[in-house]
Amino acid sequence: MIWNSAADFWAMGGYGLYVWGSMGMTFGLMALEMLWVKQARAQALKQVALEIEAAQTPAKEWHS
Amino acid sequence: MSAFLAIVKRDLTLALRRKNEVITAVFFFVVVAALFPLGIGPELNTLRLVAPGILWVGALLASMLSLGRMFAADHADGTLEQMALSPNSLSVLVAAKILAHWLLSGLPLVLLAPLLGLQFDLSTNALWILTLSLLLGTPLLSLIGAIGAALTLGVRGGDVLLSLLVLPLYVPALVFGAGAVEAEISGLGASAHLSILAAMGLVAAVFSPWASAASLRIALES
Amino acid sequence: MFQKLFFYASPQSFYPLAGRLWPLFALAGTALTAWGMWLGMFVAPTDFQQGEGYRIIFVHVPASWMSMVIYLAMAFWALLGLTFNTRLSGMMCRALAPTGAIFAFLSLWTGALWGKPMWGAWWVWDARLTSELILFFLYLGYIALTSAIDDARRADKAGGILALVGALNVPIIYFSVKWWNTLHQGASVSMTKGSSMAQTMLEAMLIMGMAFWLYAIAMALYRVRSIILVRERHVQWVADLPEVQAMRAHALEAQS
Amino acid sequence: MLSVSHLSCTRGDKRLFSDVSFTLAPGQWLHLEGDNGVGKTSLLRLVCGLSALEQGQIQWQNLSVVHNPEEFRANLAYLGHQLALKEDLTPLENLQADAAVAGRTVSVFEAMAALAQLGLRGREHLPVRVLSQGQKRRTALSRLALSHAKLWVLDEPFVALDGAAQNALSNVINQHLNQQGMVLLTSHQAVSLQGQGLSYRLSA
Repeated sequence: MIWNSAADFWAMGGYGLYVWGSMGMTFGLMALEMLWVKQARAQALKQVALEIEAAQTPAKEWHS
Repeated sequence: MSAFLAIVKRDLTLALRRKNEVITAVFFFVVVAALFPLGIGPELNTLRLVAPGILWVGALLASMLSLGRMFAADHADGTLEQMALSPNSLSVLVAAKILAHWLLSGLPLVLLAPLLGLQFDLSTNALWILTLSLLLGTPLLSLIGAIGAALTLGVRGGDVLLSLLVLPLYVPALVFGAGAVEAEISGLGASAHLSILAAMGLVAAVFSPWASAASLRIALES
Repeated sequence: MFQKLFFYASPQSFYPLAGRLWPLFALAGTALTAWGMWLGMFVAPTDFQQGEGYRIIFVHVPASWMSMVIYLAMAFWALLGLTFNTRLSGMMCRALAPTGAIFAFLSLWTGALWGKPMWGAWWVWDARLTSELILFFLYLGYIALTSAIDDARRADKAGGILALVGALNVPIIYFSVKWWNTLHQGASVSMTKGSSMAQTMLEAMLIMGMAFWLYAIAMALYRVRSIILVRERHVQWVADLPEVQAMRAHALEAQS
Repeated sequence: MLSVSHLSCTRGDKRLFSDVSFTLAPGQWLHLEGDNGVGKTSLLRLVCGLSALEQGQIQWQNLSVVHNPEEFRANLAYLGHQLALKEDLTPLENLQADAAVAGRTVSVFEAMAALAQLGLRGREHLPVRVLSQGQKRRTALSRLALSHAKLWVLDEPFVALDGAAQNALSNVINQHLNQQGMVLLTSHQAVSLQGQGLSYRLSA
């Protein structure tokens, strides 16, 4: 452990903005990508399910 | 071979009967080259410094302007189907299309470049190297561009897409083309740049017709 | 051996395999990230030249590596797809591209953040950064081309050719940009000076590289499952999948 | 001889046709019938090799077309919806360029004769742009008369032709059949040609 205090750690010897800006963007974007692929899968499942459903049931007459 | 020549001849004849397309690209080059001094200022020392880059980027954009049409007309009127069904290799026929494209959009730029270089007060030697670098480099642009044109054939928003695909691939041509002139101006000699440009042209001449032909077959499938 | 390989090359058998594999890669990736970050941020000593600012390399260098590795992987799948005409290859190619683009972007972003304190400018036309920028453009071109073509098979093939052409060009582009850079006497500060690096620094960087690699594989496997699902939706095995059945039941419930 | 077995075709998600098989021997013609959108044009493009084969086999003279494409293409003439004519060239220039692309040379005399056979005498040196729709089609059809291909694949050749032109085209095709040629064609109307005619009804 090379840091004396938490404040030291966050300051990164004056390079805090640059180091944390890099780490933040990297892990933030990776987290975002994970959310994104999860959402894409949910959407794919939904689309596929609806299409299969539509193919197997005859279109219902619509009532006003 | 006769098929190769027939396609070159046909494309040249067509272009001569519709001259405006060739003239537009050339005119574009002239206008772009004339706009830069207006934006940068008339200081000749500065202009000499930026001239190789500007003229090369101008040539790059001008040759790209006509890429979209390289296969589009043949695709629309069915000629491309007939080419794909020819017993001759499609790669050879595509090579003819690329040669025709260069003759119509690359060669005029090469011939015009020394004139435009004068506007930037380039020395005689630099003008020679500029012309030579364009002579070696513009075929490379047509060759690389052909792959992009074939890939985006019949695709929605193809023209914008084409520039996105092709411009990054033009980087080496730009670096060594403009670099040759700069090296000449700074007294380093341009032969290394020009050799590399020629070598890249040879590699592209082998690979590009093949890749373009494969892309065209994909485009024809739908 | 080959038979087994061809068996898993069919989307139908790859789908469940990818489903079993991605959590393993994700788990291992997370563990390695934690370890690598611990080493990098808490154990590795301060650099005598660059102070604490150098710690950016623990994400910058692995991200740059991955952006190149993924492009190579795409070219590999593209070659496979164009020679053997396997459907899975195109899908893998397309599943890899977004992750590659993200890593290329991260490499640029972290490179700029490193450059500001070291070079005094957010952007320097250094050979590596410039090549990375062009690689990023190549990714964007691939994604734009494949998403502009409606027919999935055609998009796969066209994308495959583009990926191959791009992969052939990447070394030429790097070489030309490097040449250009030396001619213009560009920045001479290097981000990683191998010899002067402490053992722990190198270790942390390699571990982070592995971690990102595993992450990329997990993402690609996860994404390819969605792609397979949509592509094969007219085939019976997709309709029989429990997750699809559950979704159908769910949709019916919502309707009534 | 052309033999086609177990062809199928999907466009996007839609299965157009499956398990299509037929053979065509010298002197025979085959009329491909079917409703609109059933995939007649797709089948013709598949047979020519413009679309990639997903299933089935196409053999020319008992050799697979996929493995010997040059041999097949040298014996193939295809006329699609698009006429493959350059509007700024004359019919004569078009024919000569087309022949060169197909790997043959055609003399001016031969080309003039072919154009005359389809009633285009006096139009040889006009740009195609100024010809009527029917004349353009006849120009494209005269390419067939010049072709030495054994197999003609024609997509709706009789469309947009008046009675005289239809007769002229029938004559050209009959001549081809008499010389042991083969013709695969689609047509909305009834077709009467010489030689042995087959018909194949395409359905989903």
